[in-house]
Amino acid sequence: MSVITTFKIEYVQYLDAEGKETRNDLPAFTKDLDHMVALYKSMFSTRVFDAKAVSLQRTGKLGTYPSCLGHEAAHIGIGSAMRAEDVLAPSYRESGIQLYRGVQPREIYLYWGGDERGSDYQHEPARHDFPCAVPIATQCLHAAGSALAFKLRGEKRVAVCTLGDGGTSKGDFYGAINVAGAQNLPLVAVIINNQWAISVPRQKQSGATTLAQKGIAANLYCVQVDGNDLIAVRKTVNDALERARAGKGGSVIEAVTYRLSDHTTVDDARRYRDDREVEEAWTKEPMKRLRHWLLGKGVWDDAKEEAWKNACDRRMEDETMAYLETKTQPVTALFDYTFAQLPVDLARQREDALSREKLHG
Amino acid sequence: MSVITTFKIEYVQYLDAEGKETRNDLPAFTKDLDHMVALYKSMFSTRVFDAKAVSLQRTGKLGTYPSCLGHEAAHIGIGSAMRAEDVLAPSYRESGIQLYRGVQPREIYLYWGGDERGSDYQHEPARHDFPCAVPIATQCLHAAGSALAFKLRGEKRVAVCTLGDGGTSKGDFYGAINVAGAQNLPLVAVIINNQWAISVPRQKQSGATTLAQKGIAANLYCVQVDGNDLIAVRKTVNDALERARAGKGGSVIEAVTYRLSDHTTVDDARRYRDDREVEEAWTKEPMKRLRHWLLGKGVWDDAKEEAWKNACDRRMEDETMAYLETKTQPVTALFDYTFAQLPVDLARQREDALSREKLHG
Amino acid sequence: MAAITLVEAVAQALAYEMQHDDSVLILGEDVGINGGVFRATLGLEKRFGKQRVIDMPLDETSIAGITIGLAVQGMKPVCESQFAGFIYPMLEQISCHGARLRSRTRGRLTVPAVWRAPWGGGIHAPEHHSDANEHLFANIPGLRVVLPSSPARAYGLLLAAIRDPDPVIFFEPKRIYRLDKEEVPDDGEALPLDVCFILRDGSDVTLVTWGSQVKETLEAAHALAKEGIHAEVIDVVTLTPIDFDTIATSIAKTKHCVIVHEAPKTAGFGAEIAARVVETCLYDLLAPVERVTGPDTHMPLLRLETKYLPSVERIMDAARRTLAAS
Amino acid sequence: MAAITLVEAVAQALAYEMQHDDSVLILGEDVGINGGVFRATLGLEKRFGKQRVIDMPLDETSIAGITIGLAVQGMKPVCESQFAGFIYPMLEQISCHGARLRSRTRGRLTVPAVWRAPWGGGIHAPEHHSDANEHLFANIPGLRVVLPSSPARAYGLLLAAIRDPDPVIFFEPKRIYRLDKEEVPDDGEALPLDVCFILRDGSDVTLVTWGSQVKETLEAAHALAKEGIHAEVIDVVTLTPIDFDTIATSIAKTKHCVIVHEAPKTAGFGAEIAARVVETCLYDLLAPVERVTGPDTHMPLLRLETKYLPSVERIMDAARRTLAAS
Ligand SMILES: Cc1ncc(C[n+]2csc(CCOP(=O)(O)OP(=O)(O)O)c2C)c(N)n1
Ligand SMILES: Cc1ncc(C[n+]2csc(CCOP(=O)(O)OP(=O)(O)O)c2C)c(N)n1
Ligand SMILES: [Mg+2]
Ligand SMILES: [Mg+2]
Repeated sequence: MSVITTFKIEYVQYLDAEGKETRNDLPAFTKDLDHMVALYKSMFSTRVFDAKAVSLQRTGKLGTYPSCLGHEAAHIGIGSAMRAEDVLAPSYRESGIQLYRGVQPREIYLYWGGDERGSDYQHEPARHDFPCAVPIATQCLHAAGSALAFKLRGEKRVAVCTLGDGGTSKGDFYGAINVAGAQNLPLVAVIINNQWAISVPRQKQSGATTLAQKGIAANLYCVQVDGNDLIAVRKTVNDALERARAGKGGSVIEAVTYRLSDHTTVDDARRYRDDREVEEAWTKEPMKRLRHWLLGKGVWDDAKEEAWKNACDRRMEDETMAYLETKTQPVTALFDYTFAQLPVDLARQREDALSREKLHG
Repeated sequence: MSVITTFKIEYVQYLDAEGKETRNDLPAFTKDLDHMVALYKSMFSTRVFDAKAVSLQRTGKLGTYPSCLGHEAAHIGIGSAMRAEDVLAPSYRESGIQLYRGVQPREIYLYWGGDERGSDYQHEPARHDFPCAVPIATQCLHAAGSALAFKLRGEKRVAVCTLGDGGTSKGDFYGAINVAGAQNLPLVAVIINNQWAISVPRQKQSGATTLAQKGIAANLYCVQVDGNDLIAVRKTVNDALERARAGKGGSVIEAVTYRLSDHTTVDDARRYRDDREVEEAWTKEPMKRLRHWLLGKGVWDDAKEEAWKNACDRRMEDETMAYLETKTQPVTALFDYTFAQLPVDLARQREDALSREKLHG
Repeated sequence: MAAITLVEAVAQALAYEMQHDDSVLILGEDVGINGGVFRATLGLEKRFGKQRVIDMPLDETSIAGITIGLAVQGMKPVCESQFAGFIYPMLEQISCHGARLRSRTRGRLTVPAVWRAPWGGGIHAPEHHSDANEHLFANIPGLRVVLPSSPARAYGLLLAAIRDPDPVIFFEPKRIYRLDKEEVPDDGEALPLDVCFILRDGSDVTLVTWGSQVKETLEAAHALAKEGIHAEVIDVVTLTPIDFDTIATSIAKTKHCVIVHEAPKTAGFGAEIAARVVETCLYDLLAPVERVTGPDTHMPLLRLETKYLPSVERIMDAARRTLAAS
Repeated sequence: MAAITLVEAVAQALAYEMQHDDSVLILGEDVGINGGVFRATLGLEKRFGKQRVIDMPLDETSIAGITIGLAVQGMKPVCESQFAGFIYPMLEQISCHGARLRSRTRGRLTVPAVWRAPWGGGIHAPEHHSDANEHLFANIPGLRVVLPSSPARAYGLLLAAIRDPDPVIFFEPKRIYRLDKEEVPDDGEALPLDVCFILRDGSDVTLVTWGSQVKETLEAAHALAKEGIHAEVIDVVTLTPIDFDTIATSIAKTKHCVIVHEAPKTAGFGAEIAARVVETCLYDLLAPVERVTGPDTHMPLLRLETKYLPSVERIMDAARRTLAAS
């Protein structure tokens, strides 16, 4: 019996749950404390955005909404590591990354409020990103296809997809990393392992010790990272992006975090998971540790937090107003984006719908 | 950075290309030389069966046929390691395993000759096996589902699927091993890596150094084995079966071999692969090394080989006759196996077909 | 006996059959402790154990293929696709093996499995959750496609589907999951597959429908009656193999036919009904057949959802139009 | 100019478009050095390089999803499914994203992709290789389904499909891949999508068909002419969006209609044609519409294959029957 190949999975963390540095080689970007504050603010505004969405749903002003509470470090870590020219193919829960890339809160509200225009992102770089994908893991292949396009055209761009722990079970994820490995594509797949896929816990999804090791099947660069540690996520994704940009191929990053919320606003997680688990998870949540770290550095304080909170609240109020004032599309919108040009038969169906609308309203 | 988990892939070989033992711890079953001769004979008859199929196709008496030339050690290694009560879910190229488990040559000829009755295997244990699967890797999930049934019922049976190197790219394979890992199922997936998927070479399928390591994604027991070495395949599959039977979970075994033939009888491999590669592969083919080893043990000789060859030829002639004499099914056979009971509408279609048949023949 | 909803009737049928047949088991996403996102498997894990109600990893391809493996080994798996909009990855396994293994092996191996899926729109669900794609399965030989529209039919037909030795796609119209209640005795009595159900007798026009549109169609029939138009309402229920005789008999009487369904019009299953009408009932017909369906567009997000779905108004208009045309 | 076969016309169209549009690329299984198992991409890797003719790992789900990613990034991918019988794993990606991204993003992202697949039976291929499943795609909004039946139409329509800004499923009837040759100038002239082609004028009966059955239908029309029955033959070609006006005009003239296709009858695309006939042309019709199709069973292995496929005899019988009925 001879060993022909070996693998290892590493775990990356810089800040512990209390914001204490767990190693002394913090990445260079952490020296820029203004930037670190800006990142914290982005995490914060993501949380405010998210809470607003939940409350809109509770008051009947939004459809079902999947909260990203607890994902803030993963989101801003990914968002801030990416360059504008990169492309993002997110799943439905990754609003924070989208916001960081220029999707407007009103757009996300509009989408979950039931209007397709919410996916017609108006601002770059989000404008060239994929809309969030609901069919699990399908977005991974859109990222792989994008990565292939970049490689073929010699563009120094990277495609990033995010998916859940549940998503790692689906063939699309495996297919995407397999092609990325076979064709050396600039693809970075970030698994946001929040321990739950609706009611199914992480260990029922896979016997694998880590989800990062799934990338071994494709010979990608595989790392597990503390997904509640912004610095660790940002650094690891950054490394993966640089590898990809340099032509060194794709990565699978597992960001270990926790879904602090119900699955969506129509879910009640107490049906299937222990309150104590959630309490325990709150002690490790991502905002606190970064706040402590920034407090320690003397660049953040309660007054600043209060001011920023107010600013975020005001922003979300404005965004909410803008969303609520958006008139529903006319019935013709059912038809008008099906093809570039309306085929004859569909044009007749559109006419019918229009005249019924005039008749019955 | 801390390492949280490590993996290794081992390679198993006992006989080199010339039949020389490469290690001194040959498994116990090799002591039974009668048995070893029997296994060699099975490999031999598989090859005769296969050559006959190809020649039947060449003379217009069979449809497209995928030769298993070169797979004999893998086939008989797997077939002889399995117990009767285990279940096999093979791909289309694994006739040798099927023959070992009691499928009759006439049945396989009938199947490739275009008659569904060829999959209605008459003899146990094959009678409870799956028919060969043409849609790539789909059979892996049938094996996983069977393994789940065995586990739920507390039966000490193992489900074995075989697939090609190409098949390892398909989501069905990944899904099967993932579920097997998550649920600790008695599943043994044997990848028969013959280096080619039609015209696509192994390295275009995956960036993985070994295909065995794909099992790491599911935390299965993973081994690469010399697929031309009967002893190695038999031993490795045996170990995997015992693990599974003992409730220790599933395995991924990569048997490294070579497709010595064209992909099928309608393919011409010279279009896309180098003759030298094939010549080189012939030097490592599985029959020779086992014959040399048996010759060395003094239990085989040219006369025995000649006699066995003649016996095989006669058998295949008989089987061919039986196949060729099998009358085509009546037109009603189109309908009669669609449902357990013919629904009214379909019964009318059947009547129509029957009356047309009487009219026009 | 308390009246129960359609989704409760599904749960009741599952429980009955699991109680009476050890080989029945449930697998899917979130079917265990969570009881399914619609609670169709509520309480079953607790009652029958994790061995018989199995939460699967999130991969529809796997779930479909494993269902086939289980069925071949003599189990009677009831597999849930969480929404019909997520059933697509199951198609290769269902079409190539589930519906074909009996034929492929000349009856040696069979697949007594049921694939359940909450189906259709109308509950303001997120994107991709509202597909009505029964047509996808209706052209696959060897498969039954069943779509009940009342608690009693859901109960009786799910029992029939599980007991049937062949594979069944069992779509559940989730818009009416909790709409109406009726008393459904838990007596294990199956209802017949492969037959249409006449829900209302009438002499003037035959309204043919299935799934959640049964509701609007019955309402339309009721309202039409006030105008003196007597509509016969047929719930097709088992789309394939189809019982066209019942429809033909009705049309022989009414001479007029309107077909109602939620899926897009072109190549929806309504086309098959209309085709059979023109093949079989042409001389009975006094006016063109009408189809009231979703348009040939994607189900929109929730703000426009009701504009997409066939309405009582549209059904009534179509009925009046076909009567006026004769 | 030498006459070429249908499969050569496919290769010619691919080469033309790759030559004239840098964003066109090909991906699939064995499309590279092997030129595809039917040689539809023969010589293209050599001519345009491995960057534009890409052999993919063997996973249809991946290939379909990557095609979408490429298309969104501004490429014009032509994706091959090696056989229509292996296209099922592509369905989720095609239905949920390929056909929907334009609508999902209100036109921000589009998918100018073509999915090609050798389609149908009749070449004595192994199990699962002969599916005729065009109906699967015909009920999906936002998608074109095209099925050419001659070298010239294959060439012109494939060019049109690649240039079209929306996704197209392009099925190629492999039974007639090499059957007839015709001269097809390599002039880059596309043919129009979304229109039926009238292949033969006639006054007595309208024969509507597509794909390989065009051959038998034309032969039947020819033979019927000898009996004094003048059949009009319409090749639908683009199944969706359908050009029904051409069919309606013909039926207005002939008063009789026979629909011919290879797929199983129930919920096959012929149902849609028949449905439109009874919706639109009822008063023109003098006799029931007939469908000549495969039965509602699986395509058998090769020994019974010809018993499955619609024959010239059956088409003629149906035409005679519909005329006798009026
Ligand atoms: C193909 C598919 N199947 C099922 C669903 C229903 N569903 C929505 S979210 C979800 C769980 C996803 O879990 P995970 O991937 O861990 O992501 P998370 O929700 O935790 O972010 C399921 C099963 C879906 N959206 N798509
Ligand atoms: C789903 C599916 N896609 C495509 C094919 C066509 N096809 C048949 S064999 C083959 C290559 C398989 O290669 P591999 O898995 O290595 O098995 P081998 O033929 O070498 O035994 C392909 C692409 C198929 N049968 N099924
Ligand atoms: Mg999760
Ligand atoms: Mg191979």
